[in-house]
Amino acid sequence: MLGTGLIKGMAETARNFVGSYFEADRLTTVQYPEERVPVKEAARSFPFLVFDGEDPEKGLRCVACQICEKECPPQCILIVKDTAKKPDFVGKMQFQPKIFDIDLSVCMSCQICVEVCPFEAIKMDVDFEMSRFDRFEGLLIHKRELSKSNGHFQKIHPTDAAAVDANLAAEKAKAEAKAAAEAGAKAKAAATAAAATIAAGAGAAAGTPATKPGIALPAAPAVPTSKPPTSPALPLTMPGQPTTAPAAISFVS
Amino acid sequence: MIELADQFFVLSKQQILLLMPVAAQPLASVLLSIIPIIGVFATLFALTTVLERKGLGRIQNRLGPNRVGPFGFLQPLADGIKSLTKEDVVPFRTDGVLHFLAPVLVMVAALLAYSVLPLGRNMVALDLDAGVLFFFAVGASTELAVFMAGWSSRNKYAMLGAMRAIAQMISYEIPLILSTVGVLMTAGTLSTTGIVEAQSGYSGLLPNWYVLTPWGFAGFFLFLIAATAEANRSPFDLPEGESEIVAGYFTEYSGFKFAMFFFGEYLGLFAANALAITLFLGGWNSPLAILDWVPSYVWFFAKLMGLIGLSIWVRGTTPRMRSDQLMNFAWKFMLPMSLVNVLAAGLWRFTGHGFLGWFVCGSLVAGSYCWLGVELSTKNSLKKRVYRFAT
Amino acid sequence: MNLDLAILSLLIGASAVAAITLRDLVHCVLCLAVTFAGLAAVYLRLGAEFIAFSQVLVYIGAVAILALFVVLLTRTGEIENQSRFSLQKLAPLAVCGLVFTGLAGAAWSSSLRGSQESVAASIRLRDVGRELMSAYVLPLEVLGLLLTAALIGAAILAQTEEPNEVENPNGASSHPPAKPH
Amino acid sequence: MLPYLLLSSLLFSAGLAAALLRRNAILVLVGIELMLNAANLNFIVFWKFGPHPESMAPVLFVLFSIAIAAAEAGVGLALILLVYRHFKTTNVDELNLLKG
Repeated sequence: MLGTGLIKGMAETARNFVGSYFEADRLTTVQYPEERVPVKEAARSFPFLVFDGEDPEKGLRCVACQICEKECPPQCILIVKDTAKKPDFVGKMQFQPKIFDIDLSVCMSCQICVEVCPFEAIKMDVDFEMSRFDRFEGLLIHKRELSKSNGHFQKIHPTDAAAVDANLAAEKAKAEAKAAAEAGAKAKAAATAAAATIAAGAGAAAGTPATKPGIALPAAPAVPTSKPPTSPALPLTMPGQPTTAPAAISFVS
Repeated sequence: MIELADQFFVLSKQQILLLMPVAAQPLASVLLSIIPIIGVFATLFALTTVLERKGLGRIQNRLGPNRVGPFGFLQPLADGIKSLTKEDVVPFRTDGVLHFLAPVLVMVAALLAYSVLPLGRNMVALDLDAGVLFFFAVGASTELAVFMAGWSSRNKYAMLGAMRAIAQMISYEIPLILSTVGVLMTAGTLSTTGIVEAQSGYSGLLPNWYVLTPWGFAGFFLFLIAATAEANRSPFDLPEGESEIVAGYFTEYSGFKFAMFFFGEYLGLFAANALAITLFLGGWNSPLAILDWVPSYVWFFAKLMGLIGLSIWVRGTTPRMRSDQLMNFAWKFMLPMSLVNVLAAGLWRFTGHGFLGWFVCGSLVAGSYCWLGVELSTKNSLKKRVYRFAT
Repeated sequence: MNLDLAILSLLIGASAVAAITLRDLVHCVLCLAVTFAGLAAVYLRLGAEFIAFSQVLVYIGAVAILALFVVLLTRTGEIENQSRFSLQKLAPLAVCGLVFTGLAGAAWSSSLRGSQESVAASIRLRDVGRELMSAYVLPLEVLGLLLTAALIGAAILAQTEEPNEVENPNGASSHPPAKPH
Repeated sequence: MLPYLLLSSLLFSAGLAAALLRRNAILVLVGIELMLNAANLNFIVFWKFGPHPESMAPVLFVLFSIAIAAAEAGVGLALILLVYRHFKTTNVDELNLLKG
């Protein structure tokens, strides 16, 4: 009444004005390119393709099943199957994508592709600085650029990555146990003379997965089933470690 | 020496004129008055935009612009380059000529007002006998420019914004002019320099400014409020209330035309503040007798910066008014108060400037303020809203 | 004859003719505003500053804006559908032409035709104020009364009628439905 | 002073033409304003060129005339608004009923 409210309000804003010069914790803003707010673990921007190991071509988990392409509500994914097959992480021969494009100008970050992927091959990234000079070609991201290592996934979403890695390791262990059991049965059934050729074939099959250090595959299929649980020890330690800001994300110049 | 510093710009203009051939002197004299005004106030505009953004930022516990140049002070330069290089989009159905003329007219009207404002001793471009009237006449033509902008855009938001702006400007023009009447009556002149000279001198320690009288104090604040409404600034910025009508009457303007509207708006604000200084704050006069050696234009611009700071502060504090509150405030509070103020100024003339004058005029102004305030805030306070259809 | 006066006359004449011939009413009123501004410039040229500023303040700031408001409120801004030329219009046009020739002829034959501008004629506001407060105080008061009456009258005239007074209920669509009584 | 007088007679006849020819009530009012302005211009011109430039009467007359014109425009436009509300037209030819 009679302007006292106005005076009260002006006193408040004056307090803010003066206070912002003396009390640093009043300031709510972050000087963005230099300082950054640590990215939350639940953050998501656009999808990327996960690969194991070092080589994005060989280790790509995607098997070009095209479920994500079909499920994508705005239809921003384009997949073309390659005719050649490559072995997946358990050593089974699978298709691979020849072309895998995501149009980021269309993508709405709904994460449905991630939900439907049965191979844990597509995950959500947290990178948001994706401005390009070209509105059309620049925002059409190709396979090579989309492929990011499992290490990156472990870094940005540690909890999810640990669960995924545990799943995959369990699956792999199961597959290996099965393979071992089959091998054992075969070994029992077959003549002892054939045993040498089987061992050589298994060794060749295990040759490719052995180069993947991320999962640290067992060396040979002949290893007993008690060993696999120790192999995913590295991913399982991840959740406890980087729940706070990952060091590489908040780089203060 | 003091005299030289005070009259530096006046004398240098005379010297430059003497170097010119006689035939070119009238034109050169005009140009030498116009160019500094445009230059100084364009710079002040640039400075004010960045200061306003920084000030508002601090009020909201932010930092404000701090990237371009030292402490962000080159931000207006970057903004200017941006608006110059932007595409000038003119919608298909617009009334071409009017759409183009509206921002020009806004700027011209705002700049014309500066020709009668005394920026320092002997520093007035055009010492008109009817200077204050000229100021208001020029200010009135802004309404036409606003209408042209809103109507020619062929856009409902622009039209609504223009209608709101014009309704608001017409309503607040009356208290704006009436609040100056007391000053004009006391000074006995409409010339801006005459009004400033009438406020020179000191009575005791205090200067003879009109703001230091009961009616002048009330008139000053009435004038500032009405000028804020004329300049469409918060809390009276509902012609461009972006939550309702996008950007008001310059919705369909882009690039440099938009920048011209922006510039014109700020020029109008500066002009109104400068007139408030001229009428109530003693113009170029110094507040204390011992500070008389400071050049007159320094005082003027110091006061101007003070008032600009006040307007930034108010903008950072007040929320936007509702349309009916705006009109009620204009017609039920501002108009009666300014009329009472005219009466108080008349009484001040006859009661003498002593205790009696203060008592009579002060109690008249303060009493009517309290009465109007209580009356309006109790009778027209917001009742609990009753919904007819929703439960 | 001076160049500036020629330009001003051309501006005033052209905008006045445009104000009465254009089809879009908003354009008409804006042209009228240009005419008023040109006349203010003529007053300035004749040394009647006070009148020029009053002209701008009242005519451009109030009358033109008011006319624009009414144009928009009555939705007659659309183009008038009338034929460009008809015999019916010939008589008024002839009358106007006669009036113009009469006035111009009177001006031509005026004894003051060749007289020069008097330097002494200039308005000092102090004198205007003194005159208004002494010799013309009664007209001033009457004018004040007239303006107040006009203000109240215009406000009452333009006031929206109560819904139950309107004969055509469709006209009161902006009001809540009238209570049955 | 001849050009001023010619200008004012042009304005007057233009205003008269608008008042006589145009159908829209607003334009009729515009014409009346033009005629008033022509008269005002004549006052100022005769004051400036006439034999008694020291007299303030023409100036004050014009001042009063401007004020009255403002009142007239206000009331006139309010009337037009009222007529429009009632008849849904501002065409003066169609306003031919004496009953309300």
